[in-house]
Amino acid sequence: MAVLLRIQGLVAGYGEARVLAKVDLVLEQGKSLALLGRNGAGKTTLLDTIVGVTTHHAGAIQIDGKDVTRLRAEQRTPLGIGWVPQERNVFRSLTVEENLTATARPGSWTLERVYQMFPRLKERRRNLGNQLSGGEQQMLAVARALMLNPKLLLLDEPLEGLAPIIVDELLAALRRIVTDEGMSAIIVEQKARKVLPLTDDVIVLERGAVTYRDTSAALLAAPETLDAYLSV
Amino acid sequence: QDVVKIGLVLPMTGPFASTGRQVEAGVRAYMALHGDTAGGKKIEVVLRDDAGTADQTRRIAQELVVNEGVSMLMGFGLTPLAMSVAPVLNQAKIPAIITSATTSAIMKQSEYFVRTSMAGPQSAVPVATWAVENGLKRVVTLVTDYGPGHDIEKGFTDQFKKEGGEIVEAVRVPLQNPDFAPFLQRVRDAKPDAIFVFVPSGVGSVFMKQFADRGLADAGIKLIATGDVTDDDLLNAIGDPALDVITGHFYSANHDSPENKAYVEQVKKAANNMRPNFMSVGGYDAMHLAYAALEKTGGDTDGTKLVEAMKGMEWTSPRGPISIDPATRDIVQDIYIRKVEKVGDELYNVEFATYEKIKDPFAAQ
Amino acid sequence: MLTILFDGIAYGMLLFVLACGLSITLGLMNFVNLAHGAFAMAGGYITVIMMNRYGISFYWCLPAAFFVTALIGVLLERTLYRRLYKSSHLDQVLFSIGLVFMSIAAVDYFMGGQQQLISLPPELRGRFDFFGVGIGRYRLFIIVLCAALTVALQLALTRTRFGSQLRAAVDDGRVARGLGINVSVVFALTFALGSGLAGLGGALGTEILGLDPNFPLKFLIYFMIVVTVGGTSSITGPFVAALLLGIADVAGKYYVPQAGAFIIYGVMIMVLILRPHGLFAREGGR
Amino acid sequence: MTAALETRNLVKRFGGFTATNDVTLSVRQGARHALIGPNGAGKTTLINLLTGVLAPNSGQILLGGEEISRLPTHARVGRGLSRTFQINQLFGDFTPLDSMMLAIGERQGHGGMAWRPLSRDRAVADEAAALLKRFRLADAMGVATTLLPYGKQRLLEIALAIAAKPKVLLLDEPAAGVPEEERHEVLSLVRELPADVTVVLIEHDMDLVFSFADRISVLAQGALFAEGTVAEISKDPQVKAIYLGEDA
Amino acid sequence: MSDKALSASETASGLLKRAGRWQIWEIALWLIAIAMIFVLPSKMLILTEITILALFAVSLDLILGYAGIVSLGHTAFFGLGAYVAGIFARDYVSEPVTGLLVAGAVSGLFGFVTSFLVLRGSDLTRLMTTFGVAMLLAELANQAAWLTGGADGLSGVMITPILGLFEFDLWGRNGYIYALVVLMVLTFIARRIVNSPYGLSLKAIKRNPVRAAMLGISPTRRIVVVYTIAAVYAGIAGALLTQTTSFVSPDVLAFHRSADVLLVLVIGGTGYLYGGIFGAIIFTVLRDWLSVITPQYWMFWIGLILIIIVMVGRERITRWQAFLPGSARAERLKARKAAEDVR
Ligand SMILES: Nc1ncnc2c1ncn2[C@@H]1O[C@H](COP(=O)(O)OP(=O)(O)OP(=O)(O)O)[C@@H](O)[C@H]1O
Ligand SMILES: Nc1ncnc2c1ncn2[C@@H]1O[C@H](COP(=O)(O)OP(=O)(O)OP(=O)(O)O)[C@@H](O)[C@H]1O
Ligand SMILES: [Mg+2]
Ligand SMILES: [Mg+2]
Repeated sequence: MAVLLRIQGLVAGYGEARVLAKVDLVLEQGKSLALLGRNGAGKTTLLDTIVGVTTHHAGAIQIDGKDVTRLRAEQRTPLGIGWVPQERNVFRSLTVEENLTATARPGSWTLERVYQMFPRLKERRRNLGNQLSGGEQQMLAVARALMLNPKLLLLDEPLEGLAPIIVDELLAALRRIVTDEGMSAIIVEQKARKVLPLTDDVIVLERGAVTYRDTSAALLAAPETLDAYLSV
Repeated sequence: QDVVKIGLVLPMTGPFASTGRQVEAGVRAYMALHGDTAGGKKIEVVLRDDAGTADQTRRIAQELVVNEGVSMLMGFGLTPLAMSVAPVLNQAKIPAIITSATTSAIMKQSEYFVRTSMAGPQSAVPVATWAVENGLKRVVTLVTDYGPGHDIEKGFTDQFKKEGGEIVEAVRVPLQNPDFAPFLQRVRDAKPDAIFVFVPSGVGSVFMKQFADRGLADAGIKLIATGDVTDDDLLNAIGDPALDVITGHFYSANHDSPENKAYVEQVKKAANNMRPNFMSVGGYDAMHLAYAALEKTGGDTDGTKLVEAMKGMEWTSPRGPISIDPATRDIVQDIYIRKVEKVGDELYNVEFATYEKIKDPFAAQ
Repeated sequence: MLTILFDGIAYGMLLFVLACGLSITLGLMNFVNLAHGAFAMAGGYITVIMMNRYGISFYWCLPAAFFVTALIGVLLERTLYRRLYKSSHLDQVLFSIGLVFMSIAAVDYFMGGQQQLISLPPELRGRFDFFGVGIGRYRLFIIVLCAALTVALQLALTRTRFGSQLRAAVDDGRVARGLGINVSVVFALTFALGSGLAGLGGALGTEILGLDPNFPLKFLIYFMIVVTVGGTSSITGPFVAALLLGIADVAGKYYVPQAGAFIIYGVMIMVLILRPHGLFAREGGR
Repeated sequence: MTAALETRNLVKRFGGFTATNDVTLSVRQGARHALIGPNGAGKTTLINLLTGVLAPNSGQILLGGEEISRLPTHARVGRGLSRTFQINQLFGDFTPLDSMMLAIGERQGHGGMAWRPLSRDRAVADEAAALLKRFRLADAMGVATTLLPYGKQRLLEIALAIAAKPKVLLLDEPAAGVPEEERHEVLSLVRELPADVTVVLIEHDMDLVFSFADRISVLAQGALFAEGTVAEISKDPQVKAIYLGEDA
Repeated sequence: MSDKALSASETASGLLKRAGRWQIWEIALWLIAIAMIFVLPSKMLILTEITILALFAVSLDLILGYAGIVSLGHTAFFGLGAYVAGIFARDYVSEPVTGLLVAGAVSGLFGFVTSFLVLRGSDLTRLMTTFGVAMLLAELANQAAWLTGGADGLSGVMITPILGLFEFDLWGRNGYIYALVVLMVLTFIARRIVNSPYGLSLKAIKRNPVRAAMLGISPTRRIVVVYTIAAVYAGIAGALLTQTTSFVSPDVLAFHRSADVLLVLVIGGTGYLYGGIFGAIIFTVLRDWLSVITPQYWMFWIGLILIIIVMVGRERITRWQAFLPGSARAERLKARKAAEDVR
C-alpha cells in the first residue's frame, strides 16, 4: 500500500523551545494510528507540526510522496489534510454553517452528509460558533475537518466532552471512514481503551520522543504495558 | 558686533500651522529686504514651534528668556497662546509683539504687549458701516464660536445697530465643524439681505464653497465678511464661488503701493510662490517695529525702553499707513472694503473703499 | 424641514464612506488602525493632484483614489502592518499614530499646509428644487454612490465565502491557516479594500470637508464615533449609525445651534450607555 | 431540612431557542450530585444561571433556602457558591501563588484593602501555600499560569474554586483533557472536601460519574429528563437510549 | 528550583516579598530626579513639564495598566483639575497646596460620577465614552466664558508662594521641586496601592473579569474606586500645570492631550507604574529636541520613532530592566526557566 505520511527525524516546537525530538513515523493509506502519551508528551505538537503551524527545526515530512517540510500550513491542506485541533477552535463569529463552508473542499463529504452524521449541528446551524455547547463545538470541529475531504485526518482528542452515545457513534463512523473510504487517520486520545480497538497501529510519545510502537491489537492484549506507558 | 535675539514663537504644526508659516514668511521677507542689523546690533531670530498649545507657548517663551536670553518675543498665533505668556513678560520685563492673535482682552494682560496684527473687531466695524450705507438692512451674523468670533460678532452688531440695521439672527458655529449645511440652511430660511461671516481662514474656503453650493446668492442673500474668509493665500483655490464677495480687512496682496509690490515679490520668491496674506504682514510689521525700536534706543535692549520706543511709532507698511497707539500699544490702521475680482488670471481682493485710522472699538471700554 | 433631513442623510453617508474602511479594519480585522484618516487624506490629495495639476475629470479621480490608495494600503500592509496583527491593541495604536504623524508632516512638506480645494464638474454643482425640497446635486450624488456601495459591501462580507474566510482568519488565524485559508492574502486584500474605501471617502469628502495635512487627526474622531456607535460586527451597524449621527447632527445644529458642538458627543454617549457594544452588536460577537 | 441548592421552574431562552426549560431541581446538603445529559442539553447553561453569568427569563434559584436569582455573581460567591469552568478561566500571567492569594484574600474580605502590602498577609499566604501543595502545584507556584502544562492548569482551575471554601461547588467537566489514569485523582481531591460541602458535577465520563456521585439528574433538551440513584439511572433504558448508549 | 528544600509557605512568602521590594533602578531614578535641580538648572521648565506629564501618565496607568480600562478622554480630569485650580486661585485662595487638594477633590468627584460610564462595554466603547465626556467638558469650558474665560483662557491667575514660603521663580526651580515632590508622594502612594490585595484584585479583573467575579470580586466597586483615584491624580497633575504656568486655556481639555498621555504611557510600558515616568521623559525630550531642530517637520521624526519602537518591539526595548539586579523582570525570566523544570 502507498505510504501517505512519512516523517523522518522531526524536531519541532514553539519558537525557540523544542518539544519534539527526532520523531520518525510512517503511515500508510487507509490505515489509522492511535497516538498516546501523557499530558505534555508532545502529541498535540506532533499533529500541529504535520499541519504546519509550529516552528520546524529539523527533519522532513512527506505527504503522498511530496516533501512538504517547506510548505506553509495553507499550502499543505490542499494535499489532503483535515485537522481537528485540541481546543476545537471553532470560529466564534461564524455560524455553524459558515464554519463548515468557509474552508470546505469539494468531495464526498458535503453539508448534507455531515449534518446526517451530526443532526445536532443541523438543528443549530444558524448559531454562532461561540454560542454552542462544548460538545457541539467538538462535533463542529470534526465535521469541519471532514468537509475538507482530506486523505489524512488528524484528530486531537476528538472525543473530549462528547456524550457517551455520541462517542460510540463517532468512533464507529471513523472506523467506517477509514476502512470503506480509504481515508487515513491519526487519533490522539486520552481514553486509550476506547480508540485502540478501532485503530490499526499505535505509538506512544514520551517527552517528545517515540517510546513504543506496535499494532493496536498487540497493545490491547498487553494491559500491563499499556499501564506502564500511560499511568503516572 | 553685539547680537540681539528675538524669540519667534509660532504654531508651526497642528491645525494652525498655516498661521505660523505665513508669519514666518513675513519675518524672513523683512530681513531679506532690510538686512539683519538694527541699532548697530546684529539681529538673530530664534524660531520655536508651540503647536498651538498654550502651556508649550508659555514654557518656550520662558525658556527663550532665561536660556537663550532673547530681548524680545514675537509671534503667538492665537489668543490663549498670547495670554499664557503675559505672566512671563511681567516677570521678565521684555516686550512681546503679537503678530496674529486678535482679541481685545490680550492687551490688558501686560504692559509689554504690542500688536501689529489687528484688534479683533477692527475690520468688522467698517463692514457694518458699509453695509448700512449700501442698503443691507437685515443681516444674519455667522461667526465661529470662540473668542475672536465673539469679539467680531459684537463689534459688527454694535456698529450695525447704531447705524440703524437689524440683526435677524446671530449664528455661532462650533470650532470643530465639518459641515456648514445646517447653519447655511438656517440662514437661508431667515431670508436676510445679507449674511455677515467670520470664520478662520482655512475653514473659510470650505464655507465659501458650501455657501455657493446652497444657492444663497441666487436667493438674493449677499455675503459680506471679514477678510479671513477670502484669505489671499487660498483665494485662487476657492475659485469662482468667491467672485464678488465683499469683505473688509487691513491687507490685500493686491494693495497698490511700492512697499507691497516689493514685499509680495520677496515672499513669493522665498516661500515657494506663496502669496502673502494678512497674517504674514503682521510678521513683517512686527520685524519693522522691532528694528525701528532698536534704532530709536540706539541698540539698548532694555525691555521697558523698547516698549516706550514702540509707542506712537508710525510707518508705511505694505498694507498702508499704520501706527502704534501710545495708550493701548495696539495697532491703528486703515480698513479697506474689497471685492473679489479677477485680475489677470488670478483672483484678488480688490480694494475700493477705505475707512481710515480705525482703532480697536473695544479698547476704550 | 425635508431639506434638513436630506442634508443630514448626505452628511451621514459621507461619514459612512469615510468610516466604513475603518469598520472593516477595526471591526472585522480587529486592527486598531488610527491611520485610517491618513488613507482618506491620500485619496483626497490624489484627487486634488489629478484635478488641479493634470486637469483629469472628477469621475476618473474617484476610482483612481480608490485603487491608488488601496495599492498604498497593500504596500504598507505587506511591509509593516502585517507584523502587527498579533500585537496588542496598544502597539497598534502607537504604530498607526506614528504613521499619522509621518503622513501629516510628509504631506505638509510636499503639498504645503494650506487648504486644498477642487472644482467639481458643473453638473454636480448647485442644487435643484424637488417638490419644494432643496436638493444639492453633489449631496445627491454622494447618497446614491454610498447606498450602492453599502449594499455591495454588505453582500460581499456576509454572503461570500471570502467574508467567512476573513472572519475565520480574524477569529483564529493559526487554525484558519491549518484549515487551508491563506490568511495573509485574505488580510492583504481586506486591508486593501479598507484603505481603498478610505481613499474613495477622502476623494468624495474633499469638497465638503476640506483637505489639509491635519485631515487624519481632525476627522479620525468622527470615524471612530461612527464605528463605535454602529458596533463592530457588521457593515450595516456603522451605516445606520452614520445616518443617525448625520441626521442628528445636522438637525440639531439647525434647530438648536447653541448646542451644536454637544450633539454628536451627546448622542454617542447616550447610545453607548444604552447599548455598550453599539447599536448592532451581535450577542457574543466581538 | 432545606436543600443546599434548589431551582424552581427555571427557564432560559436564547432568542426562540429554549436552553433551559422549566427546570425544578433540588440538591440536598452534602450531596455528591451529578448532572448528565446529551450535548447541548443545557447543563452548562444551567450552571451559568446558577452562578449568575446568565440571567434567567423566569424561575427562581435558592441557595440554602435563600433566593439568589437576582444577585450578581460575586454576591452569590459570597454566599457560598463556587464553580469551575468547562474551559479553563485563569489569569494569564498570574502565578498560581498570585491566583491563590487573590482567591483566599477575597474570601476573607481583604480585596478592598489598598494600603496593606500583599506580603504582609501571612495567614493568607500560608493557606495559599498549603492548598497549592495539596494540589501538587507547590513547585510551580512562581511560574506564570500560561507556561504550565495543561494538566496543572486544570488543577489550578479546581483549586481556585475550592479556595473560596464554598458550601456548594459546581464542577463543569473538571476532568476534561486530563488523562484517563489521572481523572480519578482529580476527583479524589474533590472527594476529600468536608462532608457538608455540596458538589454538583457535570461530566461525560461515566466511570467517573458512577464512582463519584450518589445521585444523578439527567437533562435533555433543556428539561429534567430523569433523576435517581446511580443504580437507577445506569439501568434506565430511556437514559441509555438518549445518552449512555449500549456499553455503559 | 534552588530553594526546593524550603517549605511551601516559606517559598510563598519569599516570592511575595520579592514582588513588592524596592528596586535599585527605582531609587536611582528618584535620586537622579533630585540631582537635576543642581545639575541642570537651565532645564527646570522642561523638567517640570516632564514631571507633570509623568504624573498624568501614572494616573492613566492606574486605570489602564492595572484595571485594563482604556481611556481616550483622561484629560477630562486633568483639565478639570487645571480649571478648578485656576478658578480657585483667582477667586478664593491663591496658596498652591490648598489649590492642589481642592482640584484633586473636585476631579475625584467627577471621576467617581463618570466611572459608571466605563463599567460596561468593550475597549472601543470605553475609549469613546471617555473621549465623549472629555469633549463635552471641553465644550462646556468653551461656552461657560463667564467662569472659565472661554476660548481665550483663564487669565489673572495669581499664585502666591507655596505654603507662603517658596515663590515660583522665572527659572522654574521651585516649580520643579514642587512638582517633583508631588509626583514622588503620589507615586509612592500608588506603588503601595498596586502592591496590596486590592491592587491584585484589579489586575485580576483586567485579566479575566469572568473568573474574578467567580472568586467573589465585585468588579464594579473596584473599578469605581481606582477610576476615582486616577481622577484625583490627573486632577492634581492639571492643577500643577495651572500653578506652574499661572494660566489655563481650553487646551487642557483638548483631545491631543488625552492622546499624548496615552502615547507616553504606551511608550514607557503599562502596568508597572514607572512606564508613565519613563514615557514622559522620552517623549518630551525627543519632541523638544526635534522641534528645535526642525520646528515644522518634527512630527515626521516622532512618527518614525514611534513606528520603530513598535517594530523593534516595546518588550525588547524595555528589557533593559531585566539586566538590573533584583528587578521584577529578571524574576520573571528566572520564573520562565523554572517553568521548564516543572515540566
Ligand atoms: N504555545 C506553546 N509555547 C510554548 N510551549 C508550549 C506551547 N504549547 C505547548 N507547549 C509545551 O510543549 C510541550 C508539549 O505539549 P503538547 O500540547 O504537544 O502535549 P500533549 O501531549 O498534547 O499534551 P496534552 O495531553 O496535555 O494535550 C508541553 O511541555 C507544553 O507545555
Ligand atoms: N448565547 C447563546 N445563544 C444561543 N444559543 C446558545 C447560547 N449559549 C448556548 N446556546 C445553546 O444552548 C444549548 C445548551 O448549551 P449548554 O452549553 O448548556 O449545553 P451542555 O449541556 O453544557 O452541553 P455539553 O455537554 O456539550 O457541554 C446548546 O444547544 C447551545 O447551542
Ligand atoms: Mg494535546
Ligand atoms: Mg457544557
